[in-house]
Amino acid sequence: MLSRWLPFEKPLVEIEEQIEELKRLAARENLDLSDKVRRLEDHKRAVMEQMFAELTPWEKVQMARHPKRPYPLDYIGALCSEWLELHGDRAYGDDGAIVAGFGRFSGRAVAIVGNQKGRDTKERQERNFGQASPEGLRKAERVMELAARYGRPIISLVDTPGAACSPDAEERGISEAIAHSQLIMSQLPVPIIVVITGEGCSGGAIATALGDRVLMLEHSYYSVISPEGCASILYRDPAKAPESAEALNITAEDALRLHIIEEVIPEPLGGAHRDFGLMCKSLGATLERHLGELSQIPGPQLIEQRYARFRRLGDFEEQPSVAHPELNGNGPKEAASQLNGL
Amino acid sequence: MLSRWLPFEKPLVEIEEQIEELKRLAARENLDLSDKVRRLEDHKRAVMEQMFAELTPWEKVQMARHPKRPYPLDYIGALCSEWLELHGDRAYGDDGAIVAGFGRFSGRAVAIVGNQKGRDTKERQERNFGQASPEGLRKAERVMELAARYGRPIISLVDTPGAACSPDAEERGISEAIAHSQLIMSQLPVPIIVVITGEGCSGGAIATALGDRVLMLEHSYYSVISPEGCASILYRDPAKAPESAEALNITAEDALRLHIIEEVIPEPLGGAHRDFGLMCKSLGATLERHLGELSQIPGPQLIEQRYARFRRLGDFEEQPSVAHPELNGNGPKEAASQLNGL
Amino acid sequence: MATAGSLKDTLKTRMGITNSESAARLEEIPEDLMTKCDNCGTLLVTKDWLRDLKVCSRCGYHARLSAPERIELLVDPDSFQEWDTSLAPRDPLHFPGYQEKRTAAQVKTHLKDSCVTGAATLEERPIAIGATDFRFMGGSMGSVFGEKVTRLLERALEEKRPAIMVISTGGARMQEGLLSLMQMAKTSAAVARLQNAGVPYIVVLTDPSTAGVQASFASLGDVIMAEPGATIGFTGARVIEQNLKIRLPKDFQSSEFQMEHGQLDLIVPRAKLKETITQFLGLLLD
Amino acid sequence: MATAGSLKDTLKTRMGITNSESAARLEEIPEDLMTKCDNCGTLLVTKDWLRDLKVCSRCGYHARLSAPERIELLVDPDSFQEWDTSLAPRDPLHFPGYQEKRTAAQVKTHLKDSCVTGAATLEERPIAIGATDFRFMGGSMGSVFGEKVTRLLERALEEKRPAIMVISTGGARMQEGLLSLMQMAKTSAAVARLQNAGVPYIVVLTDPSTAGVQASFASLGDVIMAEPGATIGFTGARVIEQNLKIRLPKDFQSSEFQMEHGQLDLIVPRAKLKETITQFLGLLLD
Ligand SMILES: [Zn+2]
Ligand SMILES: [Zn+2]
Repeated sequence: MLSRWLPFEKPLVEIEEQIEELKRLAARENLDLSDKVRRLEDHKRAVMEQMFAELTPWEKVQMARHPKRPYPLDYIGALCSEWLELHGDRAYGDDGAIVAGFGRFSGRAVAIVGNQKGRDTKERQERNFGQASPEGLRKAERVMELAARYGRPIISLVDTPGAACSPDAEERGISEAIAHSQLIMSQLPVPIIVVITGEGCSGGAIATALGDRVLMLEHSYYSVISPEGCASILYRDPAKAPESAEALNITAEDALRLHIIEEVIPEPLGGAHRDFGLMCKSLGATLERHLGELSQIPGPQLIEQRYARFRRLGDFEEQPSVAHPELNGNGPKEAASQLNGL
Repeated sequence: MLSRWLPFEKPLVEIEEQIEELKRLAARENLDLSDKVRRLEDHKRAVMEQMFAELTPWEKVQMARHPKRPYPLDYIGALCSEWLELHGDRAYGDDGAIVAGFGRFSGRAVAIVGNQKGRDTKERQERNFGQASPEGLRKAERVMELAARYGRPIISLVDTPGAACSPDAEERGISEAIAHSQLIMSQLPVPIIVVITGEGCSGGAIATALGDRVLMLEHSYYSVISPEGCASILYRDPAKAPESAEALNITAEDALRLHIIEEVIPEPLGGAHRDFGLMCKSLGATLERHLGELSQIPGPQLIEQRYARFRRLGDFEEQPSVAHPELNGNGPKEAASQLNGL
Repeated sequence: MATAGSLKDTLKTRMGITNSESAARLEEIPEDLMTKCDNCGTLLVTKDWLRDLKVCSRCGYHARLSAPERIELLVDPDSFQEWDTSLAPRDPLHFPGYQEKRTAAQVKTHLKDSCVTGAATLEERPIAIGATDFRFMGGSMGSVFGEKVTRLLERALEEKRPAIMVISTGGARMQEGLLSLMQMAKTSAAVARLQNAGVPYIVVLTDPSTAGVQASFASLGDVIMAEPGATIGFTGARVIEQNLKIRLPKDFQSSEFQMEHGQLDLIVPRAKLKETITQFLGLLLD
Repeated sequence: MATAGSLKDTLKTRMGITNSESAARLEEIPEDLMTKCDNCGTLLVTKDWLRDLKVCSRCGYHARLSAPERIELLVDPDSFQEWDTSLAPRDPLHFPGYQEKRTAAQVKTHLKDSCVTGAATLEERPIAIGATDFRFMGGSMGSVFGEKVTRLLERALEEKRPAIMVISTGGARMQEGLLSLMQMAKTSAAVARLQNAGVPYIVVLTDPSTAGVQASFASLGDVIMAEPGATIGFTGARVIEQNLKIRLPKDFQSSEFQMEHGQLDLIVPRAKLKETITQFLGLLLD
């Protein structure tokens, strides 16, 4: 049961246990308790509605990390009538943390890339918990460039706790791979729709999140750093992750308010994993709408708009111009000559 | 002395020893033997002229592999007033077997890539005997693409016994790296001049030999396979390399006759290493002439001409057209259905 | 299901002389002839083995196919029209024994050289397809091979036909020396033009795919598929072992090894090749 | 050679407060003050150490420089004209403690934020140059930093000025949350446009160059140079050690390590940086 329920869902566990108890009783004693059951279920629903409408940022993080949360291959399997996964970076290896390929989504051929976590311990290790290695990002880049060559739109499903954290990843240039993926995505003349489906954490997330539209599922999060990492730095205590999650503004609503994303995609009551069919319907309809809009726009214009989209992100003020006193030759001449001309 | 003289140079060794003996004698006995010395030196020159004009293909191979033969960095050092070597493939490593960078050659900034062998045992190993690994070719590709972006001509100096032969090279896609380098070189809108300066062997050579002009030094060789490799296959005896060298048509004259190269660059009497200054003068003048010609041609036209240059290579006949009897639906229908439709 | 007569015909005419059985002996073989798997040694009923496209039902070993078999396996029935049938090899270097070897290969295979190319349809989509025949001097690439591949890629570009190359080769043809080496550059440059024009180019690697061919157009597909268990690489394992005085693992350079090392998009069993290529083309173009 | 007075001025005003010496104390320090190398502990005559550009003459350790020092080190004297001096940070998330930390950094550095950009000449060639200041909140990249780099790259494109970025940073600025993360995308996209236009972009990595900055525009230079012994990477070594319960070698993520792993073009000692950049620009453009 541990894996099915998150800590804050405890009230639901209790109600659900009562419902189960009533059902067992009804069966054993051959009683008609359906009215009571129905009332308890209504109650449960009411509790859930309130609970999931008011999740704290840290609870959202737990939802995004829920072990039953649908992963990209789940969505691909449900939303695509065809799917052909491609492998390898043609240079070093095939990274299980990244899936990439072509699929047919509501009649339209698209390329899809995504971070894939594993369901069980073995798969989790094989897929490195959805943390992309350089070769995974280079595979994604290759498939996206192929998509661009054939005018296929790209859907990028982001669900990662970050890029691979290991000596190997450093040795093979994880920085370069993250940077280069962004460079490439900024120039592809086809529509790119990004959906943060679970965790959208740090450089590993932005690596494949440079799209024309960036959307978030209701209970996903998107952050420059993991709440635990932030807490370690800020409070020197990873246990202060809940406070950090609050401070970092990582929920879909935060991202929408900050103009980081275009839209929040609602999840079924209690989260995407509680009604996968409904989640797919909602996600599918949203993707279709955006694909429809974007496919009207010529490639070069898409690139310009995409640039402008990210170009305007940032919050700063422009004060009256005052140059730095040490620069512009305002400082003492002798001092300037100290470093120059040597 | 072993490293200074090749087996076929034995007659020269004898004459040189006589000269040395005479000089020693003259010094010891205070005699004037300069006339005799001069005559011996004339004789030596005559012997050399005949010897090096009539080298067998196998002797050419030995010349190309001469331990004192100048390597790309030697030519770069002598021919360039500036040189900035760049490193790394930005993904895996820095391959010492390939040098790549920008230099200034007779006032003109150019990119230069080359296979670099080592002089001593340690350097030979570090540079893997001039056998490129995938990361070396990817480094060269990166530098050539940079050159193209800034309109710099490219000089490729080829001197390799072949691409890296190891499990590592296979694992990181040496095939892909060789293929991709050719693909890229065929599309660069800047002049590319290739010079086979020593060994031009197999896929490791063609990887960086797709140029607008391909030139060979007089005593270099260019071959689809090493003479030893050919002998192993053909005669099941690597010792039959001399016969294979003959059969493979690997000398500069052969390549010229087969229209594989544009020009043979003469070497100083006895080989490039005997008068490096003269060799550089001759190589420099040749490069300058070709650079001058090619720099008149616009980039897109260069690409077309380069394509056409390689497009016409090959020797075959076009006989009256007869289709294969088993194909074009001429074969028995049932047979065809055997494999199809299953 | 084919008749007895057609099966023998298939063996004799179309399958070539694999498994070291001579055409003459085939005449006398009864209908239920057994075929021994070259890999696991299992005796298979030939009829079943052929129906399984020469894949061992026991161990999955994919026996080599001839170029004509390859093409018929992948295209719509009767749709193939061969291109450049007039091209024939020469002996530009007067290389010892070349003519004899080649003539023997020509007699054995009914092919002029090791590569067959042409137009066909695949689920009604016009395509350009080429295949190499390992029986013909190890499927090696000389001037004719290189010219045919280049013409195929050029014509594919011109007619906007997706190009498919099925590879089985030991590499460049030594006997044509530098002219063979030049085919690597020529074909790679032709791939570049095709890709710039946005015409799909699919490579299917089968056993073996090595050396000069693998280091040129065969490594440059938009998508690279391989049959299971094929040997794929640049330098042969035995040469590496001899040079470095090492022992290599049995799966070195196998399809599965290359997949793990990022060099392949897909490993596709023979029976699924046609379907997979069709699907991929649909996803790129429709 | 500078006078005694100018040396003190240099220490006080231009060098910032490195080596944990306060400005006040500097006033009383005699001319022959010794400076202790942070790496090998050798006591160096400050005058010599400054002449050596804060490089230890014993062990070669390159002490960190401020952004103004960086710029003055690399451009023609008096040629620098700062750009976008009006840009100042906000606190969009009302992040705990952000304003206080930033104000302290502003007081300490006389900078509004961690990145200084502007126009200058380098051996008389007009360039655009930016440098980051590790003293300012670890040289972290928030909205102002990202905006300044983007404007620099855009203006470099417009005016066809080669762009030079000198990096010293711990990565994205946590306190601006997602807005900081977005600067990675914004700056990387700006590099793409500059490169498409064929305007050179040179990156100089100094100690440290890590995380979000390293994983965006700092890894995308036409050429990437690093000072010797700098720490360069994505995830900090301590974080990797904690996560994987391993010990990493001392040179992990050093310039020399990154060079070996193909991530750098050149390692250039501080005294040679100006010359090397000048040479590279000449080779690309003249
Ligand atoms: Zn078997
Ligand atoms: Zn020191």
